[in-house]
Amino acid sequence: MDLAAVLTLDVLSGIATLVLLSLGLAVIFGMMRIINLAHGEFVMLGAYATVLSANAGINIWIAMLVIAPLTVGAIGIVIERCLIRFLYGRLVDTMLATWGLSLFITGAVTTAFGNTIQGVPTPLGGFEIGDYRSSYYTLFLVVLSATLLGLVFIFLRRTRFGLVSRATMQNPGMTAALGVNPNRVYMQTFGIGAALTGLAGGVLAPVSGVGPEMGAAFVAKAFITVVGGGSAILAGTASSSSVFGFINQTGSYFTTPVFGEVIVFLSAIVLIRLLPQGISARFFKGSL
Amino acid sequence: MTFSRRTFLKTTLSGTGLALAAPALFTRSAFGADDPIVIGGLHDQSGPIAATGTPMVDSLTLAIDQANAAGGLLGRPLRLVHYDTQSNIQLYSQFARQLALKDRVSVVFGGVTSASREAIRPTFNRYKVPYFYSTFYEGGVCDRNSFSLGTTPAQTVEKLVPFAMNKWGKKAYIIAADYNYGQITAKWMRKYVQDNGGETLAVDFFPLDVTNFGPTISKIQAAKPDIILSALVGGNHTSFYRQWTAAGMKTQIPIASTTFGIVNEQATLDDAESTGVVASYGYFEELDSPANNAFLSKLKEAFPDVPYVSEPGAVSYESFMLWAEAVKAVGSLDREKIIAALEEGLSVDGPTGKVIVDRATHHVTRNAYIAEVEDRKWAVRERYEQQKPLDTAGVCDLVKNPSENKQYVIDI
Amino acid sequence: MAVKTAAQLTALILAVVAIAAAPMLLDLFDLIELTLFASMAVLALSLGFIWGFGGILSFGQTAFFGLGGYAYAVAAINFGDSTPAILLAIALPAAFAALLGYFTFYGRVSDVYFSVITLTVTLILFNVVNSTAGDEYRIGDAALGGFNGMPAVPTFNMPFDPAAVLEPEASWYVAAGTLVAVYVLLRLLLASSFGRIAVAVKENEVRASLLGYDPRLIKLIVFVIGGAVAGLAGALYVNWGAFVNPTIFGLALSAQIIIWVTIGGLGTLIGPVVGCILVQYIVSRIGTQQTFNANLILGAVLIGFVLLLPRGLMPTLQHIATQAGSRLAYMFSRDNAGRAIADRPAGAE
Amino acid sequence: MTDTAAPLLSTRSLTMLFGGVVAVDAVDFSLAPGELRCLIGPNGAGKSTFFKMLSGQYVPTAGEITFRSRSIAGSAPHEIARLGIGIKTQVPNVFNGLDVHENIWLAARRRNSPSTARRIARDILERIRLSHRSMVPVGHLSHGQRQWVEIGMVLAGDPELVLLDEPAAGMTDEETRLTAELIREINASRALIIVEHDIQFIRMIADKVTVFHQGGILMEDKADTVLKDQRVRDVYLGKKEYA
Repeated sequence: MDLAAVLTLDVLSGIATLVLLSLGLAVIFGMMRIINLAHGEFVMLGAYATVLSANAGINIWIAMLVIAPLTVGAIGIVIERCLIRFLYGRLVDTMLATWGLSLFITGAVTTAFGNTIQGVPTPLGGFEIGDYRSSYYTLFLVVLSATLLGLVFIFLRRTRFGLVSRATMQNPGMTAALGVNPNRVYMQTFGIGAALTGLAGGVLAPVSGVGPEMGAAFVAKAFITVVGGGSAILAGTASSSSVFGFINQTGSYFTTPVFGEVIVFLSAIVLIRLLPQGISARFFKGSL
Repeated sequence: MTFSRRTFLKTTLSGTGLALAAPALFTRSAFGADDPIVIGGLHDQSGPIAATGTPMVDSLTLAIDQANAAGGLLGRPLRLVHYDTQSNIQLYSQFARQLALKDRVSVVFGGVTSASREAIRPTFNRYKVPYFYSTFYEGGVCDRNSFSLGTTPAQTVEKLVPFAMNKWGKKAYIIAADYNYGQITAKWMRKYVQDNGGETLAVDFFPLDVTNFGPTISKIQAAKPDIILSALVGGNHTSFYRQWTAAGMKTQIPIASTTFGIVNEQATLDDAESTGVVASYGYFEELDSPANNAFLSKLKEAFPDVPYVSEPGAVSYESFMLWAEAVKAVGSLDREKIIAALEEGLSVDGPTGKVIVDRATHHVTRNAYIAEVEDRKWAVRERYEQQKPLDTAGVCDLVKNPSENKQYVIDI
Repeated sequence: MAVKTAAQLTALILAVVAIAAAPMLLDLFDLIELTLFASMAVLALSLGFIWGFGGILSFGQTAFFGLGGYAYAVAAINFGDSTPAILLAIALPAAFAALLGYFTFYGRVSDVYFSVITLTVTLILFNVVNSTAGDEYRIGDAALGGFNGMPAVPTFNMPFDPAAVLEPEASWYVAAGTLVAVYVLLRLLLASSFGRIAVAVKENEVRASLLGYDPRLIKLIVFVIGGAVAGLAGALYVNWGAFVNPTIFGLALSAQIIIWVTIGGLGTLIGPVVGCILVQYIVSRIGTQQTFNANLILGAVLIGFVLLLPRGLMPTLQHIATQAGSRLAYMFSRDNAGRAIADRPAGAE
Repeated sequence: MTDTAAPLLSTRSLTMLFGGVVAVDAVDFSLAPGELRCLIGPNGAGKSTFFKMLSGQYVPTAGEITFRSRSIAGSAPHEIARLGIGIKTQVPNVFNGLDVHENIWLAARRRNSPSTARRIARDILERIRLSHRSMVPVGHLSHGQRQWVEIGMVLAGDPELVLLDEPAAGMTDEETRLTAELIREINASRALIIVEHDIQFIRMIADKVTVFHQGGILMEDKADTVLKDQRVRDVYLGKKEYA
């Protein structure tokens, strides 16, 4: 019985990690249709922001929940202004630019901080379920990912800026006609997407090997999750994260980790084949 | 207008094939004024493998600078031609040929992962350029033209498993990276656990980009082993140790590893996450010997931002020393003579201790050490003198058949 | 039309002359490096063709490139003769492309969803081939070797004559010759009815289907051709390096191919070839310097390209050329008195 | 045209639902071989949806479509096109990047050898009066000319039934007149169904007219009777005084 409880927690942690990793991409790619191949490096920058500020003595929670998103959000805005701004509507060039950006960021971080960097320990210690043990931090990640989904939902649905940003992404001409400067909205929305990704990097830093090359492991899975989710960025991303998170974790538990990875990719192919426009085109039609 | 055939070809070539022929027109000329001895180096200085590759380049550069300071070799200065292979196997093949054919190097030190070694070893064999491979690996390479100076499972795992079993218990759970090194080392681990009367509960392999180890940690807890034997590799796998400690398992089940410390984990992880982990290598920076202290002080002086020198770094230094000794011994750069000199059991006293070339396998007999992490540093616990490369010796005898040129998969 | 084909013909002849002359002019290493660039250029052509003209953005060309490479290696080791191995290196990826193409195009999977599926296929192949390290993973007497790969793969030999192994010069002729041949074949294919229909499907799939063409079948055929060409490039690559390992399926290489085509110029055939050779050359030159981190420079170069040459290298050069050409034509059409030659009364020289 | 001959095209209770909205409501329709029928009706009456079901762009929710006694409901557009139905869509669907000649040639090429296709293309370019623009990319043409290119492409496929969705949309009076002439020429040898708003245009070409209203057929009769009918005017012409 305890094993079942621990396994459920593993599955939830897998889902939570995927939600955190994909949410920022859901905004940048899902909403803005920008294929950001530097998404992994945004996660890495978030992890570095946490690690550097925590090592400099700042409280770990502030480092993770405040400094990481703000730093990467700011970097995101700078990148948008200097590079992405010229590439709207040019899918091919954004891919080339963001792949160049991912190499550039990796190179810059390696030059500045070297190939390895001292990480931060996982706060909150462990607890027991029967004779099994798990970490409170996993619970924190699960709760955080759920609240984040809620926050972004409220932000997009309830706040004025959320509405304006959604409208701009659908029809920039019309929002301009209504007196809103689309360029500012693009900048801010890209910044928010980057901040969400930075936050993901920040909170995953204590449970991962932080290094300049850590981003590469996240790019493919994040894209598969967002694309599998379909056009509704929240409902889609949440549902595809649940499907892939569940399959990955149970697959790794009951078979081998290698097969756990392969079966996630196979399920992604089957899912996209059965739902050619992603999950939310069928099940959460018209939701956010 | 008379057009000599050569100028015609040159103009048409530059006229049309510019894109195709461009690389040919720009490469540097190979030879300097006073004919230095050219030494080739091939390591990853960027990309995921750079964390291991960069210290190796620094050690090699130090060895060459020191040799030059002492008047070079055979009265000629030494010049290092090093290429950054950017964690890309294709560049290894490309630059291997560049070193052999264009730069005409006399020797090559290089290769980090086994895959990169296998990509270039046949090339240097074909173009008769002696090749030194300086990191620990899964063993089995049998090639007269190359020398593998790092430790192999028979020298380290064979010591680590009994040490851990005697200390903590007989039931082992093996976790390893899903590629050749991980798979073969896991086989050796399983063999030595059995030889020492233990039992392997399970073996799990992990692709290099796995970052969530939740299910595995649950599986391990369900299996209730006494010890964990780890051959995880790379930055992403470091997250296992983090998540293991976060789940509070660090104090429950100890870890013995053949790869912990290669990406400086003992320093990057917090002491709660690394203290007590036991590993076995042919070298630890904390070894106290005059040769090692001299080596470290000079290296840190020349390369202040070297985070930590592990086995690959020290062995790269020793590889050059051995090659230099052989050149001095035979007084020439002739490949056959140098190989013959090395095969006579040439030895040096390097930072890792005494190193003697083993004639039959072109590996080395060297010391093996076991150390435990104590407040983010290695504390050397055991020292095993002059361990022979018995695993490779089982399958390779270059004396009997010198034309061997492959890596055997040793069946355990 | 006549001027264009004449220019193309002369360029073709000059290219053949350059290929024939190269071994005399270059030393062995540069020739071998060019052999590599030519092999990779064939891979660039495969994406340049299916994406530029078929509108199919595939992240999975490395899947066919890798399958071609491994098929060649396994067959060459087992058969001992490279000729059947090359054919297998073309047939197997083509069959896999047909399977994957049928699975996606007939399932109404389109644009970004298709790209993600092809990306996922490459990742699956990497993981599967990567865990074949044990001795039990062998096909005939060719051990797959997992991540360490298959070293010392037999290189090309004269057709059906295993003893006559090709020298580097001969390998150069094969690689460069294949590049030119594939380029010409694709150019002819594009000029043929099928080629023009494929371009029409890319331009407007609905209209093509309303005219009675089945867009799914057309895209499938284009995708299979791309797979076959990528497989052939795989065989050429393994012949050059005599080594193959799972990184041939890697994410980095599939992104690189897209970069070659984008930098060279999407929608052209010569663009991807030039883009590929240029980027390969830059990456290998970056490796020889020790001062900067390689990723830093390559990243800066790519970003520079996007901002300075938005339409890609070759279209920009062609644009400059046509403008210069029209200005020249304008000058020639005027005699020194500024009157248009055509208007002058006949016979007045 | 006798009505007794088997209909070229007929639908039985053809229906299309978009979520809750009934776009086309159980329509029974039939067209005799060689007949020219106009479909008129206010925006949102279901004309274009009905049209798209005939061309295979939409799969009907229910009901039957038979063309020359073969059921084509739900078949793929290219299968329907191959049976001999040429379709011009509401929004011009042409190959903007290719030149005029190539567009027409591609349409002709499907059933003919390259050389015959070139000959057919030359004839059609004459008929749509665009021979002098044959090398111009279609994207650079005026809206009216692009409509003609699309009509030309439909003809090049030598269909037995031609479906035209608002062929005169966005055309000058001169172009509209020429289009009407072209349609009469086409009707000499082929059946046509034309969806249109422009009453003057309908006057020029119509024989029998079907009026769509809220997804169903309001009435079906000779053009004159339909255009005078009070119900049609209320439903369709509404306030505009019918001059």
